[in-house]
Amino acid sequence: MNRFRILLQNIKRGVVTEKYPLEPIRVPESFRGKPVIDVDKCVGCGACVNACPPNALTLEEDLNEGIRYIKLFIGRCIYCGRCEEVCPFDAIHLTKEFELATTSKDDLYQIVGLRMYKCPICGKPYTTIRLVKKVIDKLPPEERSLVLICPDCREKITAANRSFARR
Amino acid sequence: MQQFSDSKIGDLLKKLGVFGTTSIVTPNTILINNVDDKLYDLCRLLIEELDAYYSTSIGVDERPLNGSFAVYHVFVADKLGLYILVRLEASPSHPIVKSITPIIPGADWAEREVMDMIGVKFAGHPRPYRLILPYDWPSNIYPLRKDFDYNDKYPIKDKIDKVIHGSTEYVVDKEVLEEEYTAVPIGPYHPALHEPEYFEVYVDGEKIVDARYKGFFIHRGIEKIAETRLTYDQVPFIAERICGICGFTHSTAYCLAVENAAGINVPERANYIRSILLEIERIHSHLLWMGVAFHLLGYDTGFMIMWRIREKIMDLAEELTGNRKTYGANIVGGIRKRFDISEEKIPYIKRLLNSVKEEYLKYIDKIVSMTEIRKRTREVGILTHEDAKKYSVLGPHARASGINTDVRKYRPYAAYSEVDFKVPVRDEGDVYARIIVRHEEVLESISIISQLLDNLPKTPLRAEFDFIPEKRIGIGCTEAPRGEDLHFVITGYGNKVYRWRPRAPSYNNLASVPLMLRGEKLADAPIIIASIDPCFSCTDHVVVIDIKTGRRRKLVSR
Amino acid sequence: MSLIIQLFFSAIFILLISSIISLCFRGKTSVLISSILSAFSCLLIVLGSLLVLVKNTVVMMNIPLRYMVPGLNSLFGEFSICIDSLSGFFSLIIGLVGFVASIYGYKYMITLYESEHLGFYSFNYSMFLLSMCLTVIVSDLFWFIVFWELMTLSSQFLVSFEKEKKQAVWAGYKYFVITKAGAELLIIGSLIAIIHYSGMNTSYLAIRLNPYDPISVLLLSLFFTGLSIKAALVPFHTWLPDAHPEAPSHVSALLSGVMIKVPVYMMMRTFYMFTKPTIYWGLIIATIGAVTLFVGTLYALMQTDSKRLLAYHSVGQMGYIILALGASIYLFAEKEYALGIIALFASLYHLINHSLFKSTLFLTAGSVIYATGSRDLNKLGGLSKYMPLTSLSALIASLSISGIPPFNGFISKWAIYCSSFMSGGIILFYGIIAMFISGVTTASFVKYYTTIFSRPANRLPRNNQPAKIPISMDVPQLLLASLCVLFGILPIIPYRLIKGILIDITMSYKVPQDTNIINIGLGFVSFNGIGTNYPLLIAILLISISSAIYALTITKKEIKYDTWTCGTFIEARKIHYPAKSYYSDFEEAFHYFYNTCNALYTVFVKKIPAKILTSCKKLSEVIEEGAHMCLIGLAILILIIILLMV
Amino acid sequence: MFKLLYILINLFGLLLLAPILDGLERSIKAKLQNRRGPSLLQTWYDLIKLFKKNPGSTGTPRFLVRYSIYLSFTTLLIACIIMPSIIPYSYSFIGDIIVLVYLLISSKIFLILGSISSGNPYSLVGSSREVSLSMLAELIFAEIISVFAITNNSLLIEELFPAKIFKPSLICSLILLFFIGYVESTRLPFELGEAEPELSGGIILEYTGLDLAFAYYSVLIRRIIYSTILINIIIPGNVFIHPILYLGCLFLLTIIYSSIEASFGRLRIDSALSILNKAVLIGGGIVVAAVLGL
Repeated sequence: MNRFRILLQNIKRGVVTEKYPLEPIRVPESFRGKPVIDVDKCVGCGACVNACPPNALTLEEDLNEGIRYIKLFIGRCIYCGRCEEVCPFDAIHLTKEFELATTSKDDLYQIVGLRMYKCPICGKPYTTIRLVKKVIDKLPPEERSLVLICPDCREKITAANRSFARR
Repeated sequence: MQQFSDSKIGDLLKKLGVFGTTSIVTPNTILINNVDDKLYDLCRLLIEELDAYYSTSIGVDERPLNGSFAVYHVFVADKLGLYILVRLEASPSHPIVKSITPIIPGADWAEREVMDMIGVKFAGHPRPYRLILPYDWPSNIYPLRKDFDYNDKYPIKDKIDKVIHGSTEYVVDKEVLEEEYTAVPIGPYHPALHEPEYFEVYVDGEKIVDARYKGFFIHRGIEKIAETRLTYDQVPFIAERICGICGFTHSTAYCLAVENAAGINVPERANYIRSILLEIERIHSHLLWMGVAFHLLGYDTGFMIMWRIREKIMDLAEELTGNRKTYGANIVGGIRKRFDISEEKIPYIKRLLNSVKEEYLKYIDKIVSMTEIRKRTREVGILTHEDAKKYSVLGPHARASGINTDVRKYRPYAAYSEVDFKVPVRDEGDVYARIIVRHEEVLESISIISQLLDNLPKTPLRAEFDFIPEKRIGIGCTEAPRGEDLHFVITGYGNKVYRWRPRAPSYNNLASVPLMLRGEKLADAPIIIASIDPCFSCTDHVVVIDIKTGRRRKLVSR
Repeated sequence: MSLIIQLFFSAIFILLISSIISLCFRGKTSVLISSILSAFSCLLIVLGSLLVLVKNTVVMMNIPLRYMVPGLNSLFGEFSICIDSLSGFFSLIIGLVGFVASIYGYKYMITLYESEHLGFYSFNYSMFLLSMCLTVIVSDLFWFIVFWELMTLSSQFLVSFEKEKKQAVWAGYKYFVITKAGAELLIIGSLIAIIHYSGMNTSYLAIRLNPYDPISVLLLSLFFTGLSIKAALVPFHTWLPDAHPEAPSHVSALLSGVMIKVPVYMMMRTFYMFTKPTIYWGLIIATIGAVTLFVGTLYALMQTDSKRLLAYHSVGQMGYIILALGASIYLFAEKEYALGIIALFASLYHLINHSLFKSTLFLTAGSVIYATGSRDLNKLGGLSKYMPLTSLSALIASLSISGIPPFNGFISKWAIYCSSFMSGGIILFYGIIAMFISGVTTASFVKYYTTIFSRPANRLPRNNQPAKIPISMDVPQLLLASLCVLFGILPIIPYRLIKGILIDITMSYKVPQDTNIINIGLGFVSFNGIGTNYPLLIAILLISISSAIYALTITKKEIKYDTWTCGTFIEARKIHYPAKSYYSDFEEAFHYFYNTCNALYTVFVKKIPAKILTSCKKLSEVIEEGAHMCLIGLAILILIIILLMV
Repeated sequence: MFKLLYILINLFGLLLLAPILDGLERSIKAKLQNRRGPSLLQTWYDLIKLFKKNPGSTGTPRFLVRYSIYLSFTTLLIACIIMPSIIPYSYSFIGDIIVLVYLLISSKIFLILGSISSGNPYSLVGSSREVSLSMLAELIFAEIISVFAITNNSLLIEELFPAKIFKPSLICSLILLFFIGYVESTRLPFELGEAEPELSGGIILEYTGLDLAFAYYSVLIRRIIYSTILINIIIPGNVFIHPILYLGCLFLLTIIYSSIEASFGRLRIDSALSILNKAVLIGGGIVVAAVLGL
């Protein structure tokens, strides 16, 4: 008669399922939901892009316009939170949002466009203005001048310096 | 970690030195090189004298490193807590090595996989047919060779079934079975299987006369992607996605392999948290399996009850890791900061585990004692101890056949050496024994978690290390809910793995299914297949077939 | 001579002519002659017996044979014929099935048995029909036995017609030996009857037995045993499943559909006319009937050879007939006349039904052999595409024998249940067994029909394209199948045929005339206060509603697809479900039964006769040895004598 | 005229009720398994959805595969006409209780004929199981009918429904009827022909769309017919209280059925057959008792 005892226990227990789509559902504090980029804080350094395992975060640059785009495509996101972990400026966060179904693919994109800083020597944009600002703030004044030049030009300059020195 | 100076190991090295050059690659791994014609003697020695069992074989394209192909046979000496790698070399122009399948039937699949993926042929293999690659794959292209780019594409022939039925180039694994039996296809799409696999069961009325297995329907290029595109820190996230249930154990095994290779010492706290999450995963998996088993036995109330209890475990996982699956916590060197278990959570976890245990115990005995459940599980799908050894079956499946094996106990990783637990072993070898073994493991897991929570040490979460050295071999082994989960890693250049091969337990266990099906009733086929808790995605996903991740292909169409 | 006698005599004459003429030819001509002539004479028999049954008259005729031994009042000096409704009923069946089988047989024989001596077949075939017909219309035990033996002999030749086939010859031999033994019993019984009761008069009218007299009990038991051997009642059925499948299919139809009914005819005569119904005989007969239907049908369930399956079902269905007969005898003896009449009605009804559907089934099996050359249910399949008409008639006959409403088998079985369920006592249990066996029959014929005709085709044994069935083989089946339907939905037709017999028997027992016991109208049967059944209404409702639903669904587009095999490609050959796999679990559940029966079979049919044979051999050896000894002794004696003389 | 009205009420009442009862059963079962479960009308919604879809055809002969399902359905409709159900009036002219049982059995046989003709190995295994079960079920039915015949001395439906005297043997046979009705109505421990996880639908595997709807509907109607036979023997035949009592009893039976179904796992065919074999023996005992006048 064990089988009927199980039923009795079940009846005592009552209904446990939730009317989920009709009622909201509780999620814990530490829930890892949709990542959201804080546009104000993002400097476009691309640390998150490097860390992102599924390539949900990508970095694109429009050199003509001089804008760097950080694109987050939720369709590929695995909600691991590596981006949050590596972001030096606390600019990306996982939220508790998880109902992401949509009829339009565009809804799944978050795109941050950041104006880029042009190299004063070659005129090529190579990094974002925000990043430059942040870096400059942290660096001692004597090193600042090097940061303001694009890596290529910097290479040329240092190479020139070196050859100069060798001579 | 074991010590070099252990005299036993010294003796062992001497003993093995007869067969080839031995070296110790990591503290628990011995590599035997240059084994020529004494291979069979070596295998016999390993299996008979050292009581080791064959685990898997790995093919590596080592041409960029040393100009040859290599095949690694992994043997596990459970008693000594050692991995013994037997490395066979094959020349790049003429890649042939000796097959060990004639003496170790369990090596069948692994060797065929190497043949498919690396292109090393095995002389003396009894069934040198394709295992993984589809029949229309070009014959001279091997996806895991280094000269094969990950985004290369090859045209797939249109009329596939013609190739299957008419081709002599690729002999389909086809034994002549008497025409008088009916073939009942179980799979690829069958309500009892939750993933696409194919069992061809030959029946006489309801009685199963013979069964054949064909797998590897779903392939994602996980190994290839990891070797070409991902960095060390990104691989755990794809390793988790090998399996939908025991993902965490895969990422742990990967991390362990890399850590072993690089000699990184993981902080205590990270080890504890890894163990806690692994045990949560195990409880979850076993409860899920029990639900599925009761569903297959037609007892849906039991299914609902088990999943109801499992729901709490999922809540726990959500509370600890932020998601209902224990994904995302591992990283090489430890645990990510986000996944730390704070002091406030400990009472909650304990409370929840207690209530799970209470509720679980309230039901499970009553369900298992039901007559129809007993009748349909007792003396059904028996795998004898001898057969289990021969096929190197793993995990609860092996323990139900009387093999006392548990990675946690005999080759402790993470924090398992710090806790006290039992390894349930039963001798019946039937489906019932498998239920009971899993049942006892659930209880053990609950006790392990509470022990770990009691002495959670306060150390950092991630080890500090500079870089990972190149060309090192590492083996990471975890006890997944389904058995030993073995990851083999050769470290490479540029923050990338050179070769990574995960071997899921179902890979070994599945080969024993046709054996268990023989002589049973068709009605019991689903529960027998399910009784090994097969994870087809684990088995399949680890190999590269199709280049683009997630790309689907119909293997056989009409 | 009345018209009826003329019809019968001309039929007999034509059959005689046909057998003699066809013996002169060797090839197709003989078959043509015998088929046409037999079919024609069968038509005459049908006509004559219908006249008898409709008019409900008794036609008698005596032909004195005194001139054979001139000047002497010879012993069996009269060839007397008496066609009453019972004889008429059975000769109707003979005529009906004989007609159909003759038409069917022409094409069948000339195609499948080209290499054989067809003249020999034709001779025996006509002879067989002739002897059967004469067996049921003569009214003298002596002549009965003569024609009975002739029937056995001619049918034996038909069974072992394929001389090259060892199995056929063996089956014919077995058949002949066993039924001959039965005939010996009949002969002894007749002798007792002749000597003890009726002087030298063996006319049916003269035999009146007192059922409690020990000698008549002996006689009855000899008669019953002899008849039940021929009727293939368990435990004397072992010859039938071997013999019937080996004959050409239309001959199997005659054997199963008609010949094994002839002993039933004699049983009815014996137990209703020669003697009075007694409880113990009723019980014995009903018990044997129940055992027969149980064993025969359960064995039929296991068969995987189409004709063997049908042959075992003949055993089983004979059980139904005998059970109902026994029940009626029992109930008459118990003075439950109403139920007794129902049971008798059921017995006769089932008898004619059985000849209809079993003949149809044998003919369909024959068509399948014709088309594919195979009887193996494990290998056949999907033939409905190639032979739709055969498939249809097989379906109708299968449903009929399974007792699915509204086909004919259902009504007769229903009548059996009604009489047995209401009777109380032991017959009730037999009724329960009968209903169970009806389910088993259904299962068996689901197997028969689906393995041959439906399901996707397997690789056919002979070649991939089955031969086309000629019209002359399709029409006979359809004719019988339509009779199955007709007898099912209009039970009044068979009732009219049976009524005469019922009246005869009730008259002879002075049963209180209650005309309302069986109330049959157009398509409906009602046993007063016991049960009702309106097969016509069921048929109309069934066909009209289901067709209406089908018509409604026709507006929707039908999607054609192949059988689902779990999304993988698998050859049809591989998923072919052989007949032996059907119901294997049921057989497992009944393995006690099967094991016991098999053990009994080995002991009583294989071992004991073998032992008897070997002991006979030994005896003869001993005797021979004795003879040798005698010879030697004699020689020695002579030598001694000679020596002494010298 | 009234008689025709009664028949129509009975027929359409049963047709309407059958899916609702299934909905009730589903929701009770859900409650027993701690779920919320669907609404009462869910089965109706499912059926309507399926009725709207196109039928599919497969097997050899295709016609038989499809037509047999309609035949199966129609036989059940005729059975509904014969029986007294909501209104205690039966059109016994069509046939007596044996005819009723035969109609029920032949509906299954028609279904199986079609199902086997589809040629699917699962359908074949399912049909083989189903036939094996119904062979023994027929034996048990025969025993039950014979007990009815003995105790009521008639086979006519209007004489049997409701039963006049409740002898012990009759009550026992009613319990047996409850059991066999349960077995035959494809419910869980005995739901072997369909057996979703093993045979993925078994005998109804090859039906789709409209035809599947008919297959489902016939299962539901068969269930309600078995319940009706059982109920109508017990409850009195007064025209006014009968419908209320009938519905109440149906409700009660549904609760019993669903709680039994929720508490059993599926049997293997051999153990199912051995259980039925035991029931046959018990039935034999009941018949003996009935013959002895108990």
